[in-house]
Amino acid sequence: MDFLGNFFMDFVKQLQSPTLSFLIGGMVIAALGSQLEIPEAICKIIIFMLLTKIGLTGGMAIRNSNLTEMVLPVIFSVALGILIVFIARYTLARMPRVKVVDALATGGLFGAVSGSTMAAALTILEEQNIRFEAWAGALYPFMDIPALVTAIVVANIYLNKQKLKEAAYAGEMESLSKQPVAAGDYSENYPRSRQEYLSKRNRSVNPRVKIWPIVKESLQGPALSAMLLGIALGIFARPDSVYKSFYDPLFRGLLSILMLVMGMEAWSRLGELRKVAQWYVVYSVVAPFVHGLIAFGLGLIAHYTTGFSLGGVVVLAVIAASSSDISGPPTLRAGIPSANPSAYIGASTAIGTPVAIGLCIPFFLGLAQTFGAH
Amino acid sequence: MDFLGNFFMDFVKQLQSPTLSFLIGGMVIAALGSQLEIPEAICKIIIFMLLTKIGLTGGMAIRNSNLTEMVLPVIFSVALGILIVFIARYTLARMPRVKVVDALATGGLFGAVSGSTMAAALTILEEQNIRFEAWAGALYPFMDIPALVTAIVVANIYLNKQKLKEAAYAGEMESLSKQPVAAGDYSENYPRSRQEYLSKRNRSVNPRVKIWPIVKESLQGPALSAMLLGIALGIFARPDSVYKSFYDPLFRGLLSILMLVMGMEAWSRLGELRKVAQWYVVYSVVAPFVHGLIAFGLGLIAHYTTGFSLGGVVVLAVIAASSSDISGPPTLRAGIPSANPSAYIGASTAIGTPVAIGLCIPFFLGLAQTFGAH
Amino acid sequence: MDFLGNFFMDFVKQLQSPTLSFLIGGMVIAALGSQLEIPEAICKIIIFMLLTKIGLTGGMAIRNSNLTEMVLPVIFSVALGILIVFIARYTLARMPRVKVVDALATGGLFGAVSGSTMAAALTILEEQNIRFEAWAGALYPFMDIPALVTAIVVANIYLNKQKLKEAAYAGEMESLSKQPVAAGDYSENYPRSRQEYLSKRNRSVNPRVKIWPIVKESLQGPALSAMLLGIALGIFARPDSVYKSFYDPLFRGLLSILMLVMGMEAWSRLGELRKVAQWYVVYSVVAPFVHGLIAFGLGLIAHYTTGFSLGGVVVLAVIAASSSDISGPPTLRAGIPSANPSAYIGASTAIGTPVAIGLCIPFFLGLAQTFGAH
Amino acid sequence: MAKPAKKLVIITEKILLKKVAQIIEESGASGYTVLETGGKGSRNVRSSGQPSVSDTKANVKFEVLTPDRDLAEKIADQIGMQFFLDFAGMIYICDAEVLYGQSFCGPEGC
Amino acid sequence: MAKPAKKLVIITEKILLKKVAQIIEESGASGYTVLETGGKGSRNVRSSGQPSVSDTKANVKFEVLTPDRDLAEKIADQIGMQFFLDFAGMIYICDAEVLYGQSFCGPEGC
Amino acid sequence: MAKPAKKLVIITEKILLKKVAQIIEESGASGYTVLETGGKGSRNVRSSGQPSVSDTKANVKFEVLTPDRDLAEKIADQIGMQFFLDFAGMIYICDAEVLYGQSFCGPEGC
Ligand SMILES: Nc1ncnc2c1ncn2[C@@H]1O[C@H](COP(=O)(O)O)[C@@H](O)[C@H]1O
Ligand SMILES: Nc1ncnc2c1ncn2[C@@H]1O[C@H](COP(=O)(O)O)[C@@H](O)[C@H]1O
Ligand SMILES: Nc1ncnc2c1ncn2[C@@H]1O[C@H](COP(=O)(O)O)[C@@H](O)[C@H]1O
Ligand code: NA
Ligand code: NA
Ligand code: NA
Repeated sequence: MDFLGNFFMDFVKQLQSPTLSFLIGGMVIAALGSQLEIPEAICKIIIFMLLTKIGLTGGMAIRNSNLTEMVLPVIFSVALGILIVFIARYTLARMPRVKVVDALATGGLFGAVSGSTMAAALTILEEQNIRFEAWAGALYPFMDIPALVTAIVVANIYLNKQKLKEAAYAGEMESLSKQPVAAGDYSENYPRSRQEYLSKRNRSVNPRVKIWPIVKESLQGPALSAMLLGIALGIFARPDSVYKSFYDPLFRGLLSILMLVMGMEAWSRLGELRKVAQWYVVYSVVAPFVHGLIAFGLGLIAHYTTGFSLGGVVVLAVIAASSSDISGPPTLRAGIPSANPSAYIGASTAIGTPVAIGLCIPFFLGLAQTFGAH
Repeated sequence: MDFLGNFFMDFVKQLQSPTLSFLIGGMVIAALGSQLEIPEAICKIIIFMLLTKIGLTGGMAIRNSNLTEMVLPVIFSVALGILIVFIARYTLARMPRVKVVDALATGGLFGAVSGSTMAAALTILEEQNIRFEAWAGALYPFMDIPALVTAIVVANIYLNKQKLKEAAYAGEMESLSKQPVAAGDYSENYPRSRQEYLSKRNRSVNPRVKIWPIVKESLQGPALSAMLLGIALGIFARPDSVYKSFYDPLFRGLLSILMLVMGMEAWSRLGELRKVAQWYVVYSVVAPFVHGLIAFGLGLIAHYTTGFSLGGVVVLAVIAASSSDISGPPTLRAGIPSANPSAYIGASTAIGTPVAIGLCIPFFLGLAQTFGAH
Repeated sequence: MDFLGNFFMDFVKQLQSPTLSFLIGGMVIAALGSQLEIPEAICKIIIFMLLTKIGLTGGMAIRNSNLTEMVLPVIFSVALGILIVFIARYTLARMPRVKVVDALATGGLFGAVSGSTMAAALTILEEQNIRFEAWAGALYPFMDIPALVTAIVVANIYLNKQKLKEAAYAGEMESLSKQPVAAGDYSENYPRSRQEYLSKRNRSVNPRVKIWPIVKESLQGPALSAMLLGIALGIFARPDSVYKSFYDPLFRGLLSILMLVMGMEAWSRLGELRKVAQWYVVYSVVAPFVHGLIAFGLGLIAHYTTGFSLGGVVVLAVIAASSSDISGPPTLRAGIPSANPSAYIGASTAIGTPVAIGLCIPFFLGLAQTFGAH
Repeated sequence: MAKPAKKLVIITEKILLKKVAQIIEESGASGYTVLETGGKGSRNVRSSGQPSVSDTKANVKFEVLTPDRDLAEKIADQIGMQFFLDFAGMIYICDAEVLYGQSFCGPEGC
Repeated sequence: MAKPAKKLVIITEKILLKKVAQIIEESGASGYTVLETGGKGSRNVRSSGQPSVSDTKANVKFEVLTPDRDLAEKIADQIGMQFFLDFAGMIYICDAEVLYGQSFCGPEGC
Repeated sequence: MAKPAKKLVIITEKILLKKVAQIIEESGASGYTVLETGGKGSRNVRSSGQPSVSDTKANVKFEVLTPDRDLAEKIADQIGMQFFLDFAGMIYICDAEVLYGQSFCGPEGC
């Protein structure tokens, strides 16, 4: 009761915080059909600066902090990234009208981490003066990459199994393919017979997925490489002056703009979701809480064993709850080409991210505070 | 004498202010053929930040200020927006070689408000430590929209009247249209007969203008929606932290860049003006002062009746004197397609804006100070 | 020994400075194949802001400083700009497999000045609290333009001399041009005979180069016109408020981003260099030191005669060591079309700039400090 | 598998982007490709007041592949009628053959 | 000096930029031109999660001039086969004549 | 109302944008459309030192519709002669039919 009470108060308060209010503002003006546009160049540089700043913070922190206390959170992050994909495999993928590969891609995206969501969480924690390890942001890649890798590997193993049946099925289709129906509903899976025929041939070539290229690609993505650059500079260089004069002071303002974009983007993507099964909506609302709670639990273990701060637990929960919106999609698109991007990007951007930022952050913050109270 | 004296001093001083000096600098380097380019993406984000900041200021002010004192200035703003269009209708439109629709579009643009001009005025008022209502910026839409709506409505009523004669005239033309002349001077109004013929048919379809779509479109424009977003967040959220750390401190610097762009743009547009009647030049120089003085008068009424601050009066005068350079043109282009954009955009951007910023701001400031002195 | 000792310490320290570490970081992530991209619009605005800031500093300094003390450094700058081109003419141009025009263009680029390198030097000097004349940055154009002009003029004189032989040679080629070989190695110089034939005709038209257009073009370039704008505003206006609130505080942070871009760019250009003679590599490594040392010597003369500060001497040495990476190339490309841009841009961007920033700045700083010690 | 087709090209002011796109979609064409372009013509007006950075962005160019000439002309007429009295613009067609394009059907059907 | 040639046009998702470019380079074509475009088709998916500002940037369009139809079709087939089951895309060819292009050889050789 | 025409396409380095535009204007063509493109060819140099973000912007592509082949070739020759020894570039023509284009006149006059 007392919990619910101050939790609700907190919740409303946080919706008023710059971060969340700009997110909501973005959704509202998009819904009202505003022509406002934040140029892509600006979005890119904002993402660069946010992640570089997070990296710098982490790096400078790592420089003077014993790494042993990072061990457990890192292990948990990796475990979570992998676990979340399998959760999707055995829940979402089982639902009617949900293709397995689409479900796996969605799981990968929700296992991966959203830089903007994490940035929002860190900012709100600061605003609330809740202590957390400065290196917490550095957990990002340890959850992000395993999730994407797992999703792509599992999906391709599954697809290779499907090959035979499909090929056979394609055979039947071929005879029909002259008829209009071929251009109809199925056409995405079974286009013009000659293309189909040849494609099958050249598809059955690549038998097994290699993991390293996927890892490499994610590490090379704009978001992660900005963050890793920041970490490296934080550890090996003395970026303090620019950090204090530039990256740190501008952080919140730039984040507010990005939140606005995320809100507008979320709304504009809602349309795409309509095209896919309703279950994606259910998943996108429930999954962030489930993932976050598991992470919160694991975080508490680290809290009581290795003294992982409660603020850190919140960060862990939020990055688990978050779903990648910028770096993940291209990786998955390339890794699981046959998965339908409208499904997984729609689910993540249109619902996953708003839920993670707007509901999960306040929720896990409230949770942590009640734990802190005891 | 004393007035003229310190007025002239002020004037020179203000030309040296960052805001105005960057405007002049922009015109000069453009005149010298500089290849300097401020990327469009940067212009867009600057406009977004300036108007969001103005909105935030207004919103936070409105939160704790009794709205009754806003009533009179708001009413005057609406009245001015409408009045200015009719002034153009009965002055500029009467001049030789000036098409009525072009004159109305120009009136609409000069009745509408320039975000950059207003930002410049607010900045200079602050620099001079002259008090003004923080919500003054919120008067923008109340003058902007009525002006655009009036211009579009009046123009279309006028055009519908013209239909019959025109159609007849087109009939005559048709026979000539095979001859070279048809491709010549008149071609903009009377192109190839078939197109002409069919177009007339499909033109005479839309009989009466609807007002709401126009209002909606202006509200959805990038400039206004940024400002309204700011107001909303200022009222309902707690954006103070980002306001203090981001939007407010960067305001002047960003404005200086925008002023540079405005100056360069003004110069580059001068060419377009040459193509149209000289009267547009006369109008663009005189109108800002006329509109500003009327607004100043009305402002004084509010000053003596409801205690509208003298600084507020200056703001009212300046937004009346300003002519829309970013949000207005597309609205008018869509609302009065047959009006010649070279005429109204040229008049507003090439002369109206520099005059409003470079001459009207210092002028009305000086005026207010002399009033304040008594 | 003592010199070497603290010099080495300084050197390592400076590699850790934000400026240099971001440069190195950029090269590293580019080498690791990062997909990170800093949008072009951002690069442009950064360059604008850096050079405007340097200009403002210079302008405000010039306002209250006797110009006589600028005379000697200015003269030296002009002399250096011209000298450096002739050094290239009599060293690089003599090397095997190096075309004379390419060598001259390269000399012009290394004689010209890199805004980013200069900005880096100024920042590091400030970080080290080493005094230097605030107008030092204003030396830029006095070295930049003479270098470009000299290179273009000398190259064209040389080309006009070559005309006759070439034309004759082209004659022989014509007969061969039907054979495959014509499409081979020589094709860049001698394409399809008809084009060749006609081109020769229309080439032999322009007999002598005009200097003013070149000067004008460089002055109108984005970098220089931003800087000159800043100087003008610094002298004639009162930009102090925006300078303090915007251009100055953001300077270092923006520079760090630009350094990152320079590093990435340097790496991506290395490939182009492989296509050209090895001697460009040798030149790009040695020349910056040679040019810098000559400038340092001249600077010392000014130091002991007219009291030019040691910090100023470093600035002079660094701008001499620097090679233009943004404004120079287009000017040269237009002025010496037949020179191979892969050669001179590759040499400058891929090696010249990193060497100038990463090695020469620390080197000349150390040198100045040892002189200061005595 | 090549299918003869007509390539309809529409160049006009950026401000008409959405309206032209809508006309094409409603016309029954299977899709379109749109590019930002600049250009110069008899009128070449810049209809936006946006500080214009590079004029290589003032126009848009639509490319629509249609199975037959009739559809192309239908679209062209609609757009030409509705806009080209007041807006800068140009429309032309070329011949083309579609090799791949799952949404595309040539005259002899899919 | 005009050399008859085929102009091959490939429109597909931006994400395939590098892969398509590589196929063209390896095919032996003398070069290519690539543009950022937007578009709408049967699938038109936006495969990047990048906050999409203007949808006039979601696709890329390659233009490859080839001396003969065979090379064009070879490239088209390779790309169509490999990608167009899973990615949005379209390929068509037109006739063209090359006037200048030092890297270019028409059927009758340089 | 369709008017047969030639579509002249010129692809070259961005740095020549203004010079090529001028040649076209002086040639008497009724207008042109220009796009930013990237590309790869035998030389493909990046002639600007500008930190190059996406190489899809290094070139420009002009499209000029001319009433007859002569004008097209005249423009092509002028540009080819003047620039293509030293600058990357390619020129080709296609057939086209202009449906609308108020500034445009086909061979049989307006
Ligand atoms: N002859 C032409 N060739 C290519 N594009 C043209 C031509 N004439 C006009 N255009 C394009 O069509 C647009 C509108 O032309 P206009 O309506 O004549 O102003 C111009 O901005 C150009 O992009
Ligand atoms: N009929 C068409 N005309 C021109 N472009 C098309 C057409 N159909 C598809 N496209 C282009 O090809 C891309 C992929 O088409 P699709 O695979 O049908 O989604 C679209 O985004 C368009 O850019
Ligand atoms: N075969 C080709 N197909 C299409 N575009 C080409 C071709 N060859 C060259 N280009 C374009 O022409 C430009 C200059 O070519 P080049 O002069 O060979 O370097 C390249 O950057 C491409 O944009
Ligand atoms: Na996650
Ligand atoms: Na006004
Ligand atoms: Na130099």
